[in-house]
Amino acid sequence: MIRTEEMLLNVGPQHPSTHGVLRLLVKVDGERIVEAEPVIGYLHRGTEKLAEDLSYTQIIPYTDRMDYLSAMTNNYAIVHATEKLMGLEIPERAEFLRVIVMELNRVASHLVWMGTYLLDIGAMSPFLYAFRDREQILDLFNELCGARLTYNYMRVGGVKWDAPAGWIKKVEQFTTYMQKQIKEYHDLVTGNEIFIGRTKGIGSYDQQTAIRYALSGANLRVTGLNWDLRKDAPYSIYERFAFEVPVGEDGDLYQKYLCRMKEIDESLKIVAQAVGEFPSEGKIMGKVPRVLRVPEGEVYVGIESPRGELGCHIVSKGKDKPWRLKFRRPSFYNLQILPILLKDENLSNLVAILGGIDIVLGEVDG
Amino acid sequence: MSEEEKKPPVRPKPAAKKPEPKPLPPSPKQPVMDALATTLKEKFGESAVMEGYINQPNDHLCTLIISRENWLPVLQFLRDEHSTPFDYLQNASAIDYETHLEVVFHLHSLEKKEMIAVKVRLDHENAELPSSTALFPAANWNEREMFDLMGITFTGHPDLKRILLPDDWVGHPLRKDYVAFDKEV
Amino acid sequence: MDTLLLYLGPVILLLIVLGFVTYAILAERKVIGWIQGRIGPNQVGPWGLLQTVADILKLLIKEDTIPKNADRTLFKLSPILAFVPSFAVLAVMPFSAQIQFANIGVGLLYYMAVSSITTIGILVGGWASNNKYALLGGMRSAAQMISYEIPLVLSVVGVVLTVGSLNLNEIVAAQQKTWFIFPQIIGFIVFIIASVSELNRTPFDLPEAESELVAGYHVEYSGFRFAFFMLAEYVYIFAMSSLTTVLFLGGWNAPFGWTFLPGILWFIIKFSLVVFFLYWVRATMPRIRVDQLMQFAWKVLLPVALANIVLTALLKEVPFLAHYY
Amino acid sequence: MIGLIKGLNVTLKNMVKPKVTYNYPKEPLQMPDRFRGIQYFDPDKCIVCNQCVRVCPTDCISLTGKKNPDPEQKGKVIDTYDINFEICILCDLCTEVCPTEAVVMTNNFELSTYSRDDLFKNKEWLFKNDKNIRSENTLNPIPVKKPAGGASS
Repeated sequence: MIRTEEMLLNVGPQHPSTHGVLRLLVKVDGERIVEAEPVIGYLHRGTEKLAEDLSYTQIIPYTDRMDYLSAMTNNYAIVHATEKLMGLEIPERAEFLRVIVMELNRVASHLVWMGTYLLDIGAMSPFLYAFRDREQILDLFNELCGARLTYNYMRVGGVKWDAPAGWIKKVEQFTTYMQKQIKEYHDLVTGNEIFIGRTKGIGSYDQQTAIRYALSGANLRVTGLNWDLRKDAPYSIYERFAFEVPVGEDGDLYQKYLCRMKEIDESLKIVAQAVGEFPSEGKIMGKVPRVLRVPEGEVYVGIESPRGELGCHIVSKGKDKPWRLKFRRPSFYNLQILPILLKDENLSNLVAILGGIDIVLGEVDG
Repeated sequence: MSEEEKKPPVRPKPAAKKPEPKPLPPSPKQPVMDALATTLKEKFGESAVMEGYINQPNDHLCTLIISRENWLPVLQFLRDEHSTPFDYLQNASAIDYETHLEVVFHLHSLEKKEMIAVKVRLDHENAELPSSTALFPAANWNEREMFDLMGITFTGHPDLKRILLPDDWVGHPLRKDYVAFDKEV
Repeated sequence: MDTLLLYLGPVILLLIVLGFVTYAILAERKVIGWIQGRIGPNQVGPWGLLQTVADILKLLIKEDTIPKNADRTLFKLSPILAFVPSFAVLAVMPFSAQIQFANIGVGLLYYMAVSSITTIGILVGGWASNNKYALLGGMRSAAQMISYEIPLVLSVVGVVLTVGSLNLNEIVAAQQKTWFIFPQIIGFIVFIIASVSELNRTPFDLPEAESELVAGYHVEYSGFRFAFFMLAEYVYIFAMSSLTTVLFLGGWNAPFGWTFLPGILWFIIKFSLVVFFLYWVRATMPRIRVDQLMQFAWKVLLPVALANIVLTALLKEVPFLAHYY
Repeated sequence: MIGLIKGLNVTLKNMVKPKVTYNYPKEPLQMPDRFRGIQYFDPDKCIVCNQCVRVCPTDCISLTGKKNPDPEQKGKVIDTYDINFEICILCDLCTEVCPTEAVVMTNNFELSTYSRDDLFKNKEWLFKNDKNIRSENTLNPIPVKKPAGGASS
């Protein structure tokens, strides 16, 4: 007797396109996905638990390792929350440096996303090109703070290092260079018919679903909702810069790609403006007591990381260590929608949809 | 680690160094807060809102402490019926205050760009809360995380099991009374 | 003497092909490296010339692993099934006016028929591995290669109609004045697309799609057996590029009557261009999706190939154009 | 079709562009001055104030002091100083707090060994690691106090 059977396919945790150690239990009928269940936790390091025994300064290097593609925004989340609870004033020069590095980091992060996404879809070269250009950002960071990925750059009250001589000039040169490179990416990828065929109309969802699942970042904006914390709940000095928030329409993968590419453009615009208005001198650290004692209270701040809303929730009991520290990790929230998107899709679309969410497993697992 | 005063941090103190709390200037959000509390009390009874205060350092965040029985109905009301629909679950977190556990949801209204914090207090022994997964699908993994790390059972959750830690893990690490099996590795 | 050549010839060809495969892999890595702003392998030997040799050596001394639940007989048989036809098809290939091993009347048909046996090898390998990814890869491969064989065959019918023969020698001879790439441009495009697909290369590399199926049908193979799959793949590149040269690029015929170079050199130059094109496409294109792949074969390539046949037949009757067809 | 040809054009153009890779293990990488590499430790400067141990987020530093052998001087001198590079994350906090720049960063970063035990570096090893020392280290340089008040409580 001939009968068909559903097959349980175990994708990951060691699989080339699960972006780390995500495991997906996929039930397939032929190549059609019947059901998919993400299994996470393979990279759980207990940052939140560890933070309870660490002083606020000591937590900063730990946040580097959460979303290791955009450690600057992670740094900012924790220092921003702490500063808010302490009511600290940040010197202007420090704020400018923070904005420049955060936006450069956003460009770097989106470049990695673009490269790995194309790699998932099967194109090799964009990955290498993206890494070539990202390398320049990493070199800039290396010069600024001495590390290429785990920056540990921001401090409560300011930043650790001032810009070295000539650094601002280099950033300016990089923005012009990158704006030219974007055109090359568009030539290589955006118009490519195979790429359009792989992404257009795939993995789309409506705005209501996106809100219910608390998606954030490009995953939310692609549904047409103009929601960017840099504009809607401004922090730092973002209000001073003119930039647009790219939105999509029906949330398919192609629009996600376009959104993120435009975000690179907008970030470069912010960097260019910040470099133009960069104060010629000033302090980089505010008045901060030597031992940080954060007053008793509770604070939640959300900032726009490349992946979405990165929140930091601190409960303090007036000690030098947080009583409870919780990170709202955007990838963790964004990944939840995956089972719905994968249902009844072709197995080939699995990697395209998963890649489109843009997860970083260090962040999902905390 | 010993705390002189074991009371939960109900009212945030100003960011001043002096130990005695300075009277805070009235918050511009006070009317909003009062209206919200009144609406909820009218709708769900006097006991529904156990406390309401404004978290001033956090951009005057309206914070409500809801009684456990009214947790789901209040969330439902805030999401669907309230004039400012808080339909976006920004953050879900749980805190162990040693005297009690607290679950806090930060809800956001994307339309009006407003944010509130809704809290509920639970006992250590009987940490149970109805699951809000049906209201906010985003709460699904968050509740699993809270179950995993804080040991709060969410009744009615579709798939309540450990999410970050291995299935055979003993204890809930974020509880303050958690004893690490191996202190130093 | 003749008998000696009869036995020695194929051995020499095998060695040449092995040499080609060794350096084709290196060239591919180099070319793709250059395209991607890298240098490519450069550590083993001068300019990395011994890189593939080292890789093959590594594969040969690796432990031969067979999964516990695999079908041992089929698992061992499959690399052979995949490799033998790839080498057998080279027999009919006319590399120059003198160098050809079997000048048979139905050379083209022989090529098409024998090359499809490899599909069985791949399917068997995917099945015998008892691995889900390998099975999916094998299934995809079978579906893809069978589908694309049809437009591949139909696209060359135009050439066959023009020449009036399936003999590859005669096809080359007919291109002394005009290469078939010009009158048969539609056929050529269909042929190139279908042949890339037959070779399982980007953008049609679904059977071994790394990001989806890890490695596809050969996921469980290692060492020597894996080397055979690899070998088969690259021998097919050799064969398919040769066939493209022979059918559309005039074989060993010199362009513009530049006969100062011997025919075999012209063949090598054209052949290298085709191989380079394959590498270039691989470095640029994303992978097509499996259902799009099938639709493309049946809904686009097949009708176009059929239309090309009809067009060729019609143009053959037009007095002014007839001598091109 | 146009998109595909455009893409092929881009890759072809990139083929002749200069290559961006480094010949790394053969030619050492030049790191910028601020690069955070393996620490250099100068025992003579150390005042055993224990700040680096306290600030280290991973508890990878351990030190012991002993009484100053010179009976005329008060305070302590360093006896042992170990950094466990299995867990050190080179976060720079120890050099940031060190008031006397006894522990500073260098640009050296090659730590790979065949045994984990080799990653446990002692005072002597760290002192020998004296190449490529970073020029700016401590965030708030405090002038070295007289040895009398050197060690903090």
